[in-house]
Amino acid sequence: MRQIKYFEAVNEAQYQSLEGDPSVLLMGLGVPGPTGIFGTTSGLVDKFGDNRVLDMPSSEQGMTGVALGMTIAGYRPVMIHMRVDFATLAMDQMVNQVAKWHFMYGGKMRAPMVFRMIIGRGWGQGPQHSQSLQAWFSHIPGFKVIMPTTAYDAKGMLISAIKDDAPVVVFEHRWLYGITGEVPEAPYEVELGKAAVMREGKDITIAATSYMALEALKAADDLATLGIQAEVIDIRSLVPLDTETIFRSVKKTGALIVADTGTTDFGVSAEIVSKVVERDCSILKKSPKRIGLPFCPSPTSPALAEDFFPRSVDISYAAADILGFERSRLPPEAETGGRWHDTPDPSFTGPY
Amino acid sequence: MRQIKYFEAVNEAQYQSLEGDPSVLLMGLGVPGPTGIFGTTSGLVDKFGDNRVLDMPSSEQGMTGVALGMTIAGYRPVMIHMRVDFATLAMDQMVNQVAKWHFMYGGKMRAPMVFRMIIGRGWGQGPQHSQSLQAWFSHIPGFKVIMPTTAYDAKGMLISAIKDDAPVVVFEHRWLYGITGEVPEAPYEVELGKAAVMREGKDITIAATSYMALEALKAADDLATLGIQAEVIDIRSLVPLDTETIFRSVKKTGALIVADTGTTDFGVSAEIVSKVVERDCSILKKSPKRIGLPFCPSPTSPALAEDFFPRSVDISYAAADILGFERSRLPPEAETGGRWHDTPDPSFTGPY
Amino acid sequence: MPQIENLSSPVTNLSADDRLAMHFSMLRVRRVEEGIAARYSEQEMRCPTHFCVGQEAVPVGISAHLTPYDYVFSGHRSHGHYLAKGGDLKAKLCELYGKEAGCARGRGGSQHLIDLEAGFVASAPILAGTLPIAVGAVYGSSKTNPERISVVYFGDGATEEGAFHEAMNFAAVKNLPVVFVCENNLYSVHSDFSVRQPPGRSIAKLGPAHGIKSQTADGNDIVTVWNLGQEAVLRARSGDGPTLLEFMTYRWLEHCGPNDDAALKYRTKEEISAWQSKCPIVRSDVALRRDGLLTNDLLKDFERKISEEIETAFEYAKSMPFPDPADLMTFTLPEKA
Amino acid sequence: MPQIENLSSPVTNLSADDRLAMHFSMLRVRRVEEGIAARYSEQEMRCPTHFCVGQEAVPVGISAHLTPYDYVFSGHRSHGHYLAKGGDLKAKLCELYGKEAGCARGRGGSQHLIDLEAGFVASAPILAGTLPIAVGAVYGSSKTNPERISVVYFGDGATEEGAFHEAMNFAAVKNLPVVFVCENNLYSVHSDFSVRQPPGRSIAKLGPAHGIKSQTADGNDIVTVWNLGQEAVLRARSGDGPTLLEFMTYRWLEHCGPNDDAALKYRTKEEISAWQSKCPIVRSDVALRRDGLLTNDLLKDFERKISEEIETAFEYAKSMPFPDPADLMTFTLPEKA
Ligand SMILES: Cc1ncc(C[n+]2csc(CCOP(=O)(O)OP(=O)(O)O)c2C)c(N)n1
Ligand SMILES: Cc1ncc(C[n+]2csc(CCOP(=O)(O)OP(=O)(O)O)c2C)c(N)n1
Ligand SMILES: [Mg+2]
Ligand SMILES: [Mg+2]
Repeated sequence: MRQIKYFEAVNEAQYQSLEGDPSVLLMGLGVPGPTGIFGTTSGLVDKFGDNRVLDMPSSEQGMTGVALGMTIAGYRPVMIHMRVDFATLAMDQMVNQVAKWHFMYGGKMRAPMVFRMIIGRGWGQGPQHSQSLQAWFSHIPGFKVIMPTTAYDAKGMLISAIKDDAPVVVFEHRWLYGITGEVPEAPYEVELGKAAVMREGKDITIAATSYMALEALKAADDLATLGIQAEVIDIRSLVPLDTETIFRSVKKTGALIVADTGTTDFGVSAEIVSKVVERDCSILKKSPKRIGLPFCPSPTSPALAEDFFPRSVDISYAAADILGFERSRLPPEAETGGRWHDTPDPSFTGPY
Repeated sequence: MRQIKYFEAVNEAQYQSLEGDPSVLLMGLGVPGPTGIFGTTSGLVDKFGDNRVLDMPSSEQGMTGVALGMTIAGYRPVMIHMRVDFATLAMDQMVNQVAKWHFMYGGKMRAPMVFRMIIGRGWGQGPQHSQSLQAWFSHIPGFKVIMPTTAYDAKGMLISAIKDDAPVVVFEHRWLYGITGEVPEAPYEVELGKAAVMREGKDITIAATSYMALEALKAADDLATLGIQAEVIDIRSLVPLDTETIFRSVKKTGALIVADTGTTDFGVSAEIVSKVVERDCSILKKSPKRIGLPFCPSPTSPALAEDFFPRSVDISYAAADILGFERSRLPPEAETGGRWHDTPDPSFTGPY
Repeated sequence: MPQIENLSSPVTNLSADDRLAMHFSMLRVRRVEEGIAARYSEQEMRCPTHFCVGQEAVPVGISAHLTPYDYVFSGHRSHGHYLAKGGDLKAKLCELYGKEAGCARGRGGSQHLIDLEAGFVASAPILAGTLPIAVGAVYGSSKTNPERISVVYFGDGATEEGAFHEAMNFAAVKNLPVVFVCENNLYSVHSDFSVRQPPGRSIAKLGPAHGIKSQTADGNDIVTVWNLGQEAVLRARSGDGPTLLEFMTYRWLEHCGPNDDAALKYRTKEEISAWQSKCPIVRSDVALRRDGLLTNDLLKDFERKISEEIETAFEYAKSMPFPDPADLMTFTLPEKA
Repeated sequence: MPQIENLSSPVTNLSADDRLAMHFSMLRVRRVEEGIAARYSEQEMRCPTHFCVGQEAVPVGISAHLTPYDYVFSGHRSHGHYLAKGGDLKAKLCELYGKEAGCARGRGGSQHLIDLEAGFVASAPILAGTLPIAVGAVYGSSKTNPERISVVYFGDGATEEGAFHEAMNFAAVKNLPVVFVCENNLYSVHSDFSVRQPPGRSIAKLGPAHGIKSQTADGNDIVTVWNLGQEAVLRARSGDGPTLLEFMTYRWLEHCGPNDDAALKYRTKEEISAWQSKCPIVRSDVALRRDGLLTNDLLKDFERKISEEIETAFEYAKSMPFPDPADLMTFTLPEKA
């Protein structure tokens, strides 16, 4: 099948959505601009015009309200934030209005909106430009929250999100944009709310979000060299959360690692651990572990960022600790070519 | 010892802080006004003047920045939001600036601020006026987050918070304001970061936040009629979280219920469950349960709010389910005098 | 009996019928508020309720220029805006009683009134929250329906929120048919204007900064409101962009709830009674009688009609069923349309 | 060689020494930026960096009126503001290199410069984020130190954030000694003014709405900047309240990073070179020579001093150690003071 990059898949999803439904439009700072939100919106303004692919003032709060207002006139806006950190300015509109819009008017209103939130890591983005706030939105009833990992899902889930009448918050990790996957040319939908088993295994379950799912696959490779078969689950959707798939896996393996791009404490992996143990804590033969950002703001210096953003080794070390073998038995971490791990792992080329 | 109400304890903490330290000031919409934020600021403007007890424009975002700016000039502002929902407008300043202020300038700056966030329930506050967003702040490194339950802690923890050089977010439940406790007259501090065992027991641990701790005590009473000894832990502080106290209790009881005032999903109880099982999941003899708000916005109609806000019966039912006895064996819920449970439980008078 | 300080401004192209209809509408808004107030202590309307007694002229004078097709948005103090735009009374009262037949099926209460058929699109209590929504709605609709306009009501306090400026800026960028209507009643809850806005501030000064035509005027004079409303609505309909109108008015009752609040002393008794003497309904009454349009009989007729409607509506609302508790989660996420 | 379109405006009470000092300061800011740009591709300064080449006159002309005691705040494009206020060059370069000796101990990078001794209090990239902070700082300090003022720099894009208005409103309510300095370089990243702000908008129109004295002027003419800066700073120091200054200027390089970006085509080559022909440093150079104040020798002397300082600073920064990874969590919560 055709292989394209994640950013191209996102672009195509929007292209086809704009083409297929005149009520769809994109908006955000720089959306029609020359760098096209990391290429994800490049060319769209030329095809669909600046009435449907629109730039906006840097008024995140107000423009979220404007986008919500447009739904009243029948539009389905996709609002794009270059960094989720900027969406903190729009929290009132998102949380008090958008998320509750359908409920608080007794079902008479709908907010068919999509928020594309870009998250990332590395290269000195620093404290105000590299948060990963999926836990916030997942905590607010009224949103769907998704984190596509593969190019295939990036396209299919975004098309589904745009068609969905609920407001859907999509988290896209910048480091996924350059990664390839098999993506059909025709439009297609991927159902929201289902996790995907990326790799089967019987010894330990690694459930992960977004870029961390690729780190998990790499960890699974490393574990396989020791004969350990890790099952890797791409969580894909936080709300609705596919507890069933994760639970079934843990029931089989008896061991669980949850890896997320955000801060661990009070983060999404806590919910996943809780959902599992609440249902039946006896299926866990070993204590579970969570991998995520440590409890400090994101440092800029590469020397500090190095230990701040977890990598596959952190996952395989956690597996070693859970399964009770020496970390030193794991293969050594590959050279990156550079001194730091603050650019995308060059071995993650895809296709995934 | 002297007994006063929770709101009086909050008032006294601020009075004594204003008196003891000229750099302390209070600000917020209506803070010096005639109703004094449910009485918690009444009279303070008369004593300390409107330069230290100040009203402000309804510019939550900007005024949070103003308050942060005042710390540069040596002040220790206490910002008060009548409802945490209004703080959503200030998320950028709180999360991007205040929480990271110390870290992102390499320790050169400090943000000794307190945010008093009022939460509540009942009486038709509805979707935009009854959220309980402690999970959000707890997820952001840089804040301390506390939820005092008793009048004693309301005073002592607020005094500690005001003296703390970290930004501290205090959640106060409106339904606690009228409840009495023993409160010394002299100023005193209660260390932040410690849970409190409110009632000892050996059969099940109920860890709860804020008003839910009182519901837990009532549930413990009901369970006691069946000879079940519940240990009730008032969590008090979410960041830092006193995992030790909770873990020790669960190790003893083997059973855990976490009850919180907020939405359960992706909420603070998930973190507490996870901290316990991550440390040693084998101590749980039964699957734990979480009690909190169901995953929908807060409805206004009393007929819907009735089942939305959990009460002690929900906790004791959960205990019945965990411990494996019939719910029907529990004593029936007491009459409230009214049709609905949307006003404070009249049996919760204190002293606690 | 309070003194009438100001009579109505000169009547221009306003017909006698329209003047009477507006009088009726103001009276109806007032009587509904009084009806709610009278029953509020029964504690069956269990939600925070912001009364608009004293402020009836603004919504009535503005709504006179609107069709059900036009969009109206409001905030927490929305009762008058809703009724004047033609919002259904029974559905509103059911909403206050938390009933399934409420305009928001009981989910929203007093602060979330809605009547899509009347073009009363949404109200919500977060200050300035509906301003950008009103702008966005008409930005969307103006692409295909240039004749539709959007009106959004808000208080003086709401203008302190940055979102107010963000909404005005975007309305100006796109030159949208929006009328921003500020009811400046001098207070935000109990806080005086002076602790919130700079000396000499008129809200109407904030519009021109964004290139928006703006005016401040007596909001207790129905004819003044009607005149300015006409101009602003015409400007919007003819594609000449947004307007900001500031109407000076006064809230008679407490910020939230049905009672007098003179005891709180954040405003003087003198101030309250001075403003009560500028009652928009009394002033309209006097002017209509002066012009020979209103008689005691006609007024009695108005009152009777209104009171019958209100009684019936309350009986209806009280009799209707509550939402089914089993439906608690129902509208969290929408079903497929 | 670009044409010089505008010469400097008439020199008022500005001394020859001050003019030369400002020329030196602009040159220094420019050369430091060039020094960073020249080394940026080594990929050792691993953080997003917003260059201010072309915009040097504003910070230099404003800082001339400030003492280290005054507060200065900035946003993402802060390099010039930092250096002109007296921020330490070595500490800045260490910060860009992520070193422990950085002004923010490497935690912040280019977007979080700070030098408390110089009174450069804080910079941070969230648009308009530091505006209310600047207001609050001087609100606090003015209670005891009425002579201290606060200056905050921001771009045209930042004025679209509601927080800009919230900050201005409060500064006006309290009549605070704040100078709001907008560097209007016509773009927000690659977005043209017209998609963001209404036609005919001058940022300087936004101040008077809040009762704030405002002016717009040529931001590439150091003397103009100095003159307006003097007036605004004097107003602040004498208790006459805030000022909003809008300076028209232009960013020569790409939004973020050290390169030319004509290839992106969001602005024309003609526009870029027209603005380059208004280079603030060349204009100052011409005017100083015209007035017999600058000679080739003196300039050579300036350049030599600057280049020595820069070379030493880069060597220093490169040689200094990184933060200890064990200190990752250190500043999350403060130790007891
Ligand atoms: C963002 C936000 N902050 C605070 C409140 C609390 N609040 C409710 S009504 C109100 C007063 C608003 O005053 P104004 O806008 O003048 O309207 P009025 O009540 O006078 O009609 C306030 C502060 C709120 N609803 N939303
Ligand atoms: C709240 C917020 N939204 C978006 C951004 C992304 N951003 C960084 S710089 C910038 C351009 C700002 O333009 P302007 O204020 O004119 O400053 P300039 O870069 O032109 O100096 C934008 C949009 C941000 N930093 N903060
Ligand atoms: Mg008001
Ligand atoms: Mg700019």
